[in-house]
Amino acid sequence: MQRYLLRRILLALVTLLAVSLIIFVMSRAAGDPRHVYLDDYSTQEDWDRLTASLGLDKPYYQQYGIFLGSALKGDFGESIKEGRPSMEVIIERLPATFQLGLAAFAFSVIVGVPLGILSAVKRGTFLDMVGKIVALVGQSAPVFWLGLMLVFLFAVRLDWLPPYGRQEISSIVLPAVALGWFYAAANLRLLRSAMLNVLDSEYVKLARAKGVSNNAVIWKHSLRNALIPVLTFAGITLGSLVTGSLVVETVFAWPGLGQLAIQALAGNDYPLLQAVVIVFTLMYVTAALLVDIMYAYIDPRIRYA
Amino acid sequence: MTTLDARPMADTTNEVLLEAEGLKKYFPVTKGLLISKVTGWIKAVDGVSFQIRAGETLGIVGESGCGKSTTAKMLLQLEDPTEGTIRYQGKEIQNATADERRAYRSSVQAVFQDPWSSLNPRMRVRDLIAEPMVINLNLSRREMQDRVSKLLEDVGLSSYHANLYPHEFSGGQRQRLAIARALSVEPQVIVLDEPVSALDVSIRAQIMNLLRDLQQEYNVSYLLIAHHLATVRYMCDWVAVMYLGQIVEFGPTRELFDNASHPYTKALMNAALPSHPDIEQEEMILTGEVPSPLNPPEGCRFHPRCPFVIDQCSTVVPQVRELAPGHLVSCHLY
Amino acid sequence: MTTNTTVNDNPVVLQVDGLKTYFETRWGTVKAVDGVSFDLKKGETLGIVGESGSGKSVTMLSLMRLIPSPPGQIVDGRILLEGQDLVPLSDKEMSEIRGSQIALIIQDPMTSLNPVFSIGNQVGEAIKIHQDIPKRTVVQQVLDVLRKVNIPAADTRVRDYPHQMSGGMRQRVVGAIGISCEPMVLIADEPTTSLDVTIQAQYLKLLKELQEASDIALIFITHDFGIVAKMCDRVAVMYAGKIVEMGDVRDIFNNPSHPYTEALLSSVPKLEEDVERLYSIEGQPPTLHDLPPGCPFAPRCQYVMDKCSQTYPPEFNVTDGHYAACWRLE
Amino acid sequence: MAAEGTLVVQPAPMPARIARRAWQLRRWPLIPMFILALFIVTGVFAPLIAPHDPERGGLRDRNLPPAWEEGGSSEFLLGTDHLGRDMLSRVIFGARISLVVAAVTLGVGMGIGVASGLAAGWYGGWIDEVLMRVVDIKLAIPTILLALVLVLALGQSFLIIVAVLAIAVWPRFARNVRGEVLQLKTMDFVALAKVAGASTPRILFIHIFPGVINTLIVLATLEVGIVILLESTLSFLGAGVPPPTPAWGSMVSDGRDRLAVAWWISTMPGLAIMATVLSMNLFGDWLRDRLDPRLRQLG
Repeated sequence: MQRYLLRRILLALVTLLAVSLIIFVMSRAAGDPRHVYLDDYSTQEDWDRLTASLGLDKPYYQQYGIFLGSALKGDFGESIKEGRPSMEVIIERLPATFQLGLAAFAFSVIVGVPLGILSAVKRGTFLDMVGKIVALVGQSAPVFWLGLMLVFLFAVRLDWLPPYGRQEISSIVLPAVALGWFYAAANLRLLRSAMLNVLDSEYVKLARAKGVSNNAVIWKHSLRNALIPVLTFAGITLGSLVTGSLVVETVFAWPGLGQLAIQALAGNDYPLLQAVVIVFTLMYVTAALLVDIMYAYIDPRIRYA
Repeated sequence: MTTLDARPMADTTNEVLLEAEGLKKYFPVTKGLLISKVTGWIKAVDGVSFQIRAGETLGIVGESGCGKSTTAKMLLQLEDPTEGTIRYQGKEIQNATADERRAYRSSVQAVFQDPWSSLNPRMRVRDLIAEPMVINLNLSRREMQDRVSKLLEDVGLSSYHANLYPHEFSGGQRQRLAIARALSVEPQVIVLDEPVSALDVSIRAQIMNLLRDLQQEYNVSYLLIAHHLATVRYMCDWVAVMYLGQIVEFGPTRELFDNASHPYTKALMNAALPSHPDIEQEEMILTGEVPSPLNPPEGCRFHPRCPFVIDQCSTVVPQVRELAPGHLVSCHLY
Repeated sequence: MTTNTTVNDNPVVLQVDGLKTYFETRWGTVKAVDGVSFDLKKGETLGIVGESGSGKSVTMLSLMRLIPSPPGQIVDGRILLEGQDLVPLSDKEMSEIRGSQIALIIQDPMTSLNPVFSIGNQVGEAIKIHQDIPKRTVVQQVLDVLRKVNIPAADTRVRDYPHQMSGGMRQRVVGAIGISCEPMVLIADEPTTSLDVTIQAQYLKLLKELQEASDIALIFITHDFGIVAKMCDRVAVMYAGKIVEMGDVRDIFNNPSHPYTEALLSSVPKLEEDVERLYSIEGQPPTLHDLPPGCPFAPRCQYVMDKCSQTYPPEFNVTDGHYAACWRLE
Repeated sequence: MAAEGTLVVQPAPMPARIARRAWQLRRWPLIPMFILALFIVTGVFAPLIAPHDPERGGLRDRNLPPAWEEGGSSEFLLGTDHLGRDMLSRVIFGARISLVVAAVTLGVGMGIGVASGLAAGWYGGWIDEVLMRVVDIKLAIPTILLALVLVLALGQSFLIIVAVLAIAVWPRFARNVRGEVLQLKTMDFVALAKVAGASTPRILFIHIFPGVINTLIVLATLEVGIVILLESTLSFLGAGVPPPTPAWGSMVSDGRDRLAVAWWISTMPGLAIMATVLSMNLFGDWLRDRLDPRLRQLG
């Protein structure tokens, strides 16, 4: 167990390091950062000062070292547009993104998990059909379009919910559903097939032979086993939850990190963009690590490995 | 070398085809987070010597984990021995030339236990059977087809089966296909790794009889790996009993079954199921399970489970005794 | 070997009468079990022998009422456990009987235990369901039953998970689950096929001891006549969904009266003596959809007569309690 | 017997096999296949089919509703957008972009994925370790963000889009092929091929690769859907194939602020995306069940 976790943590660090390297290379490949700060009216003196302060006169590996060093301290330089440290801007935006992520996650679990189980248990019935439709729509409809359609229906036509922004509590409903639907669909499909496999297993047969009731077979013996592949999936696709938040926050003008990233991109605000990418990666890596720990909790074969 | 050397000194005049001497296979046990390091060795096979002679069948019996399948894999060059030599017609194969190696490849073939996994489901029977010939022999299409037809008939199928795919056959029929494939390059030795244990009872006799008939017809030698003693008795001329990577008893089949001497062999025989309810079996049930080959017991490896254990068993490796011509046993009791 | 004179006088605990279990598949109706009848006395061991597809495992699942439905269904027959018919019972009523009065030991020790629960949890489950006793007593009973199946250091191993145990140990745990509520009938479905010989011998001895200790009626499902010879009092031989021969073990071994039984017995190599040549049954076991009329063994039978391929033979008595379904006995 | 308890599957007699074939025919997913065919045909023959020029419109015809709505005209079946361009023609031409991007991306991504998956699975060791780490790292960076950054850094062009999307899809191919190879590697027929003296290339191409093809086909159909979704997301965010080429995603974006007045501008191209991806998924599911139900958890 300890070795398993240690290995996971090490791998997470390797991932972060690699991502930082990629960001560094890309930021250099994107063009001379001095052009971003200086305009045609700046003097040679300005150039030299900036060159020195950005460390551009040093060899690349040293530049990377400096970049990494300040990144570790949370220092990604000043946002060009906002004129203050990028980290500060990000921290302001974090709560909104967390809120949306959690709400979407909750939606995906509340819809996906029970429907997944029921579609497996009541295979071929009306419930299974409903599950199938939810899954197919979630997998096939583009998130941004789904968002717009929700707005059209519930904000424009019915006027039940606000179409965008983050003023009222009810503002979160539409973006959370738009973002969560895809994961609800994925959870549902995976859980359904995993449940079908488990229900077909020898140990479920033996449990029934012991006289375990149908409900206990489903909720106790099967679900825990069926969650293992679902968790594996969660581990490898958390990245796309972040991706989704980029799009959803744009559609709903939700003032979170995703929207910030798009703004940074549009405004060529490199220091800010770097910081956002690193924070996203950090979020992903942490979430994946949490999933790994959950994994060990659910599956004793890992806990005692 | 104190391990039992199962190479018959006795009365056979048949030519020695394949010989293993002091074969060992150790698998590393690794530990480490990102970069692994070796912390121990699993001694799967630990000093095994035997011979396979022309037209004869040698059986290796033992329970799972005794190293019998690893031994077979080394003969088939699927695993490299950690130590020891394999000689084919007197020549060491480890440092043979490419040509000699190729000759060895086509002289030693194999049939495995699971007829569902040993035939590539995406190849037609014709191509499956011909594959060893395509690789090793230089035959025309026509010759190849004729041989496939003959092989199919030899194993009790018909030439029209050549166009089908493996999934269209039952387990027994698939095992026949596997045998036909092994025979296609007219090998001298076929390694049979549990060839009937995955089959239905009524099919087993078919396959065993077929193997015996083909041995006559093709004058091929068999190395039979099995856990079922009665099968070994029916099929083999010589039998070696393995325990924890070593041969503990060896002899001509009849002699060995009638006068089983090593306590482990005796225990195996007593544990085997009787063929009639009136057969009284000695009550000799081993306690415990096979110890890990990672740290095999000192002295005689069987001593922790042996009902006849004496003091020296736990410290001294037993000497090998010849009880009858060709009947060798490695035990302190003799 | 058991002497069956004592068993003979025991009361019947299980009576199966004309059991038919069919499966609806896309190829048509598969008559996996097609009219099986037998009875079982207290303390008796009955062997049900057959090859894959003979219907022996489906018989076992039918007795437990564990047939996956759809596609399977018990279409006819009665299963009387101490006089109570199990076939019409509801799922809920049946789950009270399963595990407490009729229990099961299944084949593969590697897949038959739930990987995410501890051994103690899994053994205690049946006890908790069927007996209304305090938690402390459950723990005590779990330990008792684990000791009964000879698990060394039971008090520490209860906390282990299945993957931490060897195949032999797991199979003992499965056995412990089977006997945990002292059932009247225990069905063992090939419980030793995946075990090594020496471990198999340990396990068979254990089963025998457990049975004798509490007079359980045992049904042994197997493909191996060796197990029958070692363990059983009576034996039923199944072929293509039907019992083709049934009788006392010695009668069957000494005087096999159905050609299939005879062929099976003479196709097995013997450990005790040299066999010149094994009898080999040609052909394959039949597939169960569109079976031909008449005796399903006819195409492989060495004594086949015209009649065989037309009408299925009735049961002919050979001796008292020994019958076979073959026209040769007419 | 391993299959004890299940019914033995033996070669079915001829009539039964024919019956089975017929049974399978009846279960062909006709509607999804029709939609896919429509998608491909319109993509290829867009200029012949489209009733109007997709990039030109008249100011007089702005925001016309679809034909069945009040005020709609039969000239513009699906209505017109804010610049008076025919929605139907634009949707038809949009299929073209999606089709080309999906095909090229998939080709490239699959090629890289298969090659690396084969190498990782077969050779194992450090090749495997490195490859799987690269896959992990790729997963840690949000695809869309990576794509946006790349597009920004390297400029908006068809080639860049394809490259970015190929980067997004190859890991899944690599991972699945690797898994499959690991399993195939342990099969006895591979060992027997070695015993027969087969060379490594022979084993890889004759014994291993054909075993992976089913997985690849199924995975490809599922990935096409994902590529189309990604491409449309990029163009929705304004980083797709550069305008005025009509791409479905950017068309949805065009209608964003006009939902109240002209809902069809966003709805129609979105429906096209959904219908295409949905059909791909249904078709993929069907293929998987037909080729190998074992692959159910593919992803």
